Amino acid sequence: MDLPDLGPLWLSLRLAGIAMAILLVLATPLAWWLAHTRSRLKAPVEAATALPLVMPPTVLGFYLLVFLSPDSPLGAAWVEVTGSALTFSFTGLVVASIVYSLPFAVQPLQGAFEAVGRGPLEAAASLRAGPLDAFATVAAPMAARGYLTAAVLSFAHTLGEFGVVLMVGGNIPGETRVISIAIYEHVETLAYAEAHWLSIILLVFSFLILLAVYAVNRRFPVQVG
Amino acid sequence: MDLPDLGPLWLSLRLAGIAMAILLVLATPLAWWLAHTRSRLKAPVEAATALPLVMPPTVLGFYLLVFLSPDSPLGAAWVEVTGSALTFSFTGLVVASIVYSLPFAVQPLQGAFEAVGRGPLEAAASLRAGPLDAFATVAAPMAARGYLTAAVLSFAHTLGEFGVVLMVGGNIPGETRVISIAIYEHVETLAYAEAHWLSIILLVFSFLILLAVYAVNRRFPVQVG
Amino acid sequence: AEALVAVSANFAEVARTLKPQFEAATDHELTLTVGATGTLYAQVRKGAPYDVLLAADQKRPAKLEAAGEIVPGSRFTYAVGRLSLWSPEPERIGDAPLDALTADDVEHLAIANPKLAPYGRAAKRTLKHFGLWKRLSEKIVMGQNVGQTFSMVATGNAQLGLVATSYALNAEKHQPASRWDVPASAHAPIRQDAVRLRHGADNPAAGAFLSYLRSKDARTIIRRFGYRTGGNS
Amino acid sequence: MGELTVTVRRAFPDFTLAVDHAFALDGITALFGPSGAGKSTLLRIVAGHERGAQGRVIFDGEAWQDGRTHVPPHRRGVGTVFQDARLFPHLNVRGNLRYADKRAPAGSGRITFDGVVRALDLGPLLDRRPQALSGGERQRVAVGRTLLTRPRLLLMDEPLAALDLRRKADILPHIAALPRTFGVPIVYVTHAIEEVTQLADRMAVLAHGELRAAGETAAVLERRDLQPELGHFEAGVALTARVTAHDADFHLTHVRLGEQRIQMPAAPVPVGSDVRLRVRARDVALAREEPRGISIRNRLRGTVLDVAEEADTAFAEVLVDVEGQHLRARLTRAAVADLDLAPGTPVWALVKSIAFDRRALTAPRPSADDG
Amino acid sequence: MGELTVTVRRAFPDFTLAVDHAFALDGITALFGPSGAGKSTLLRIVAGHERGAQGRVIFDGEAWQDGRTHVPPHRRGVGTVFQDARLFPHLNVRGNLRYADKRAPAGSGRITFDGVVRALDLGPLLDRRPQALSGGERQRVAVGRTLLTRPRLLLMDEPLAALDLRRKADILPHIAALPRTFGVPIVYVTHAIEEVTQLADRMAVLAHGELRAAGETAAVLERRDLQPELGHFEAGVALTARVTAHDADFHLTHVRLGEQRIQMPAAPVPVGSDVRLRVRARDVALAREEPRGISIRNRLRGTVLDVAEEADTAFAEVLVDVEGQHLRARLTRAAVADLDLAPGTPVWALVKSIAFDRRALTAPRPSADDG
Ligand SMILES: Nc1ncnc2c1ncn2[C@@H]1O[C@H](COP(=O)(O)OP(=O)(O)OP(=O)(O)O)[C@@H](O)[C@H]1O
Ligand SMILES: Nc1ncnc2c1ncn2[C@@H]1O[C@H](COP(=O)(O)OP(=O)(O)OP(=O)(O)O)[C@@H](O)[C@H]1O
Ligand code: MOO
Ligand SMILES: [Mg+2]
Ligand SMILES: [Mg+2]
Repeated sequence: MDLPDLGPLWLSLRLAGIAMAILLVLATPLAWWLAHTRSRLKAPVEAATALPLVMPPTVLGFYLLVFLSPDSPLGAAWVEVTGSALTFSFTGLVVASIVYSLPFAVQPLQGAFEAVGRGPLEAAASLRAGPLDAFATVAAPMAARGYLTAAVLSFAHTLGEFGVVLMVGGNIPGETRVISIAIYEHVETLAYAEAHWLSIILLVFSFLILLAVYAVNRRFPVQVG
Repeated sequence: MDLPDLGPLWLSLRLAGIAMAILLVLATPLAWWLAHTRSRLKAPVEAATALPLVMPPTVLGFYLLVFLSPDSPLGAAWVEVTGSALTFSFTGLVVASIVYSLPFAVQPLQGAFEAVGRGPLEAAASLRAGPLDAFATVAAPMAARGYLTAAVLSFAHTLGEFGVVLMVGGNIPGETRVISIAIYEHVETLAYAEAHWLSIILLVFSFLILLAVYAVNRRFPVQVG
Repeated sequence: AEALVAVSANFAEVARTLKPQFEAATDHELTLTVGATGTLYAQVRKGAPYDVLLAADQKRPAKLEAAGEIVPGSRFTYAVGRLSLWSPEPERIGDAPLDALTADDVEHLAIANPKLAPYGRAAKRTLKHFGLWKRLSEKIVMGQNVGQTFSMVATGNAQLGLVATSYALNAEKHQPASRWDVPASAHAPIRQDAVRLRHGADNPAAGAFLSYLRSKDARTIIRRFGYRTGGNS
Repeated sequence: MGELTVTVRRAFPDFTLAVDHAFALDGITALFGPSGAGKSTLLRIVAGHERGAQGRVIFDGEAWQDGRTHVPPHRRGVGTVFQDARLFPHLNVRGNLRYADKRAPAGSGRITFDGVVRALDLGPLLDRRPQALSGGERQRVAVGRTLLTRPRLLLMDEPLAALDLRRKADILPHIAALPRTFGVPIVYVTHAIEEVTQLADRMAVLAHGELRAAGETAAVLERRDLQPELGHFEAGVALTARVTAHDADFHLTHVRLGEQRIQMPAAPVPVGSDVRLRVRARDVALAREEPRGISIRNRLRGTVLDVAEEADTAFAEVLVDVEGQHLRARLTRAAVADLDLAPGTPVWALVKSIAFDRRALTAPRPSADDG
Repeated sequence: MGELTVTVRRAFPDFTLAVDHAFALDGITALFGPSGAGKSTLLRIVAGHERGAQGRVIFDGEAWQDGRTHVPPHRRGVGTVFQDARLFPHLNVRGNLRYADKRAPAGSGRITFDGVVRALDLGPLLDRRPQALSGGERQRVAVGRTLLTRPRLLLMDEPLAALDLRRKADILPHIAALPRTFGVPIVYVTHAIEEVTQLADRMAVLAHGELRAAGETAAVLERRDLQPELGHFEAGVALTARVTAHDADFHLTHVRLGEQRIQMPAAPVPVGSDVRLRVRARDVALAREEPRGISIRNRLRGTVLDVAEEADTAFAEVLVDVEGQHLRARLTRAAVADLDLAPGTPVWALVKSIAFDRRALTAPRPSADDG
């Protein structure tokens, strides 16, 4: 048999990489706030943060389709600003991926920030580090394990998920046809050989990426406590 | 319209609850080992643990179907022992859910165990607590935040996932037709009103559960470090 | 007795309508389980306890037959699907449907995935038939099955869709829309086959339901949902 | 020099700290008090870490906290050595030191990375992770790290508790030198009275969340009403004397207290300048006649001012006027009876020269009292 | 009593601990040494926490570690008070104490929860979380927690470093009483020589990962070759004397050293029994003739054995034979010259009675030496 088309794999990796990067950036202030706030809103926000998870992906996709469509206020505003629609575009996939992987980024980070505690931040402040400085140079490195977990979970989940992606993306080759959809197609059309091939490639590839990440992490461990 | 049938909701909650409980139990020794080992196998095992995530759920479900079916060695052995097949049964769903939610349980626990470190365990040993005792009375409570994250992520993910469940379970009312499948089916068959209703019920319900969990967690906080 | 009937998603609504009729007419009961035909097929191959399969195509029932998974001779076409060009905008599809297809303000045209869904294959054929496949391929977005495809249009993300007529009719009960039924000549007929699976070989309810499907009453209902039925395609 | 005005309250469920005082931040101020007195809490308020504290903190006229304002800790220029060292676990020792060094204001003088490393003997530790340090090593790194921030005010919370005497002796002079060399005032928390006497120009005594006393170290140490807080062992006085000569042979410095002479271990103080000497009550013996042929070389003529017997103990404290200054002697009550000591009795106070600690040497300053 | 045989090596990149010694675990053994000497590491090996250590650890004939065997820490019955208190943050103080109490072997005698709470004054802290404790309070709780495990061997890693003198004085007697009351030997890490002299029956001196000396405290403290390790300040000797009488009026106890008499603050020791008295070299003065009319009441006749002048300092140490026992006096070299002291010179040694610390009182035991 022919080697399968690897375009969808690259697309998936790009999607997962971009979504992960944005997620880590977005989740950081939210997780930070959750870790340190004493507000009454904490528990509700924590609960809400986990909600994207409980929706079946396709259904979440459906609702995203509704909320991101050019007919909706949000979608219309996006069209207004950028000239193109969010749905059926790579950008739309990124947005959708961020929504459904958010809990995977927020929760481990929150746990890690809580484990770091206030002591090291007070120490940093006493060494003239402002809050942002202290965050970047003390809290974040000490929460490295949390970042690793958040990155791995959100990357892998974005790579694997396809319910949402399918719905919001519309399976356009080169734009929104990611590898999970391609494998799914093969399975559904009984092209098991191709499905196996793509699955193996995906698995091996993912394994190697993860292995590299963990191996690097092991060589530069951050032990806290 | 009629109130939707809530059977799938209860089934989902049961599934998510059972899967979560088993996952926490299974993930604990694995996460523990990963947190404390110096073996060369650590990075590969860590990477492998994340792999169920990168497979598209339906595809993962397909492979699980293959491996759990009575034709397979594993499935055959199961039939041998229990008299009934793993596939298309609630038990099968539990097994499948455990496989695909494993990373959500292992990773936060590992992070939490690493944050606890060796100090408190040495202290416990010096107070005559054996390893299991020390684990249960010191490491686990100090890793409470990790358990919370693991529980929430694996519970919510089991609640929401349907690709795997659909494949392995087959959407049989009362047995494997969980709420995510029910909603999915409503969306697919254009029964949007029912889909909305079920979604809202699921969301509200999940939100309340999570809120309760987080609120309790807030009242009995465990601060580490 | 009770039969477990696996129904491809496009036919779910019809099956739900048929179920009470059948149960009233016999003393059997049905349990419906809905899924994509490919999923249902894979499950049957792995021992799913289904008695009857109502597929969305002929290919998979035939494969099951070849694999010896069905009661020999039980395969027959229970419905022939039809395709419609559909838009939730009442004015969009007027008297010149091909002009509507090529209108500049159509950014996306939704079809089912031709590889997966018979309705998708039919949609592709139709576009080719009218010589629009190349021209429109940039605008095409694909759902994995008819349901998803329809959602894309219904939510306004795609302006037009080539969807199962059954879905269009169903939706029009709730919202205004415009529709053009694609002539049968534009694509090969979408024959949907039913089979009695080996699991249902000894289940009288399975046999009874398959017989009922061929009944005049059933065929009337099936046609009401926008399908043609056996022979009169 | 600087002044730190603190008018604060911090209430915990079982403990309230309430301090209202203007500390003259001049040299080293020891914050002394028993465990749980509120010393760490007071430091945290000054540094800006204790958000729940009410009141005002004014440093050199600059409002760090009052009603509306709360200058964030990193803008106060306060360096804190925490009671638990709080090294950054993700950086090695060098990284921890550089962390402070990089953020210090430019051109802040003679505290250099290399200088600090040398002074605290951190060289062999530079590449280690904090987790691989012993308790005392950790504390030394913490001190070095804080010095490298070149703070305007240095808060040290028992920085030497984990160190052995020798290390302490090595480090104390460096700390003692900071205020003078770099103009950095220090507030130094300790429960070791030796450290107070060796280091502090001023001291404040905290107990049960309240300030019991504050002022020049000598003045505070002389107060008998503080003995419950200060303990008997180190009670004593400080005398001011003038350097008259150095004896290179015997490594002695001669000083003059009024008309009387004292010898002490050599100290690098110019002839003619005034020094402060600390004499612990337990190192003073009294005699009715001048002893001869005895190794105790410092014999000061004086008059008993007061005799205080301590009930239910073997001891008594005798206050002696020597050339207008006061000396305290801690004796057995049996000795008091024996020698028939009473106010007005002329006595010789015998002080082993070794009792003069060279670190008690501090140039006396104008007595702008802050008590 | 017990014996702890340790033949271990633990190599870190920049540091190697190598100890080969049989410690006679009798009463309290102080493990003394400068910061970074390896004290904590040695304790960790004994407790079983240092997996990387090679060698053998035998306690009372029981192999805790050797080649194949490694008895896990929780089975050794070793209670450790860690240098950092390591309280469990998820339990309040009561929970921390109960944790130990529950796991202690049944019927292990008179250490009770309430007794420990009372002795360490933990009552007011019971409902607090460790995070809400001061540094010293934390350490007190850690001591109490470890006591409640009723260990067979108690390892204490600078347990009192964070405590003030008074607290120390409150707690020390309780610690001192443990070995006798409950038969628990203690290894007590400290860098404070006062704690050694007040507590320890035996001591071991560790420096640079090696054992420099070990044996009875008095014998080790007397060794001049250890002065670099021990410091001058606390150098001294221990004398054995017999109690002859108590003086209730003056709160004194009279003891006899050979034919000579000494007075010291009252101590609850029966007349006729032998006691050990610690005399610091810095508290001893010498005279050529017996002084009269002086408050120093303890005047011991003796003969100079040796005079050691310390180069480049003001000081000299003089060793004096008193009734066959040795006393050391730290004087200025000027005084040595003045009094013309040399081996053979008859002298009076003057010791302020206050210098006898009541905690130095320990019943002398058969001199089964472990040095
Ligand atoms: N967060 C808190 N919640 C409740 N009580 C607290 C808290 N922090 C400190 N305390 C209490 O306040 C008192 C003073 O604590 P602080 O740490 O200031 O004492 P300290 O003088 O530094 O003692 P130490 O010498 O033992 O370090 C203590 O009794 C302590 O238990
Ligand atoms: N995990 C480790 N890796 C490398 N070096 C270590 C490690 N643990 C301890 N050391 C080094 O071993 C030496 C002895 O450490 P240890 O903690 O036993 O000293 P200590 O005598 O207890 O000192 P302190 O009085 O300061 O607590 C120190 O120089 C320390 O830096
Ligand atoms: O098999 Mo379907 O009808 O395309 O979901
Ligand atoms: Mg403190
Ligand atoms: Mg140590």
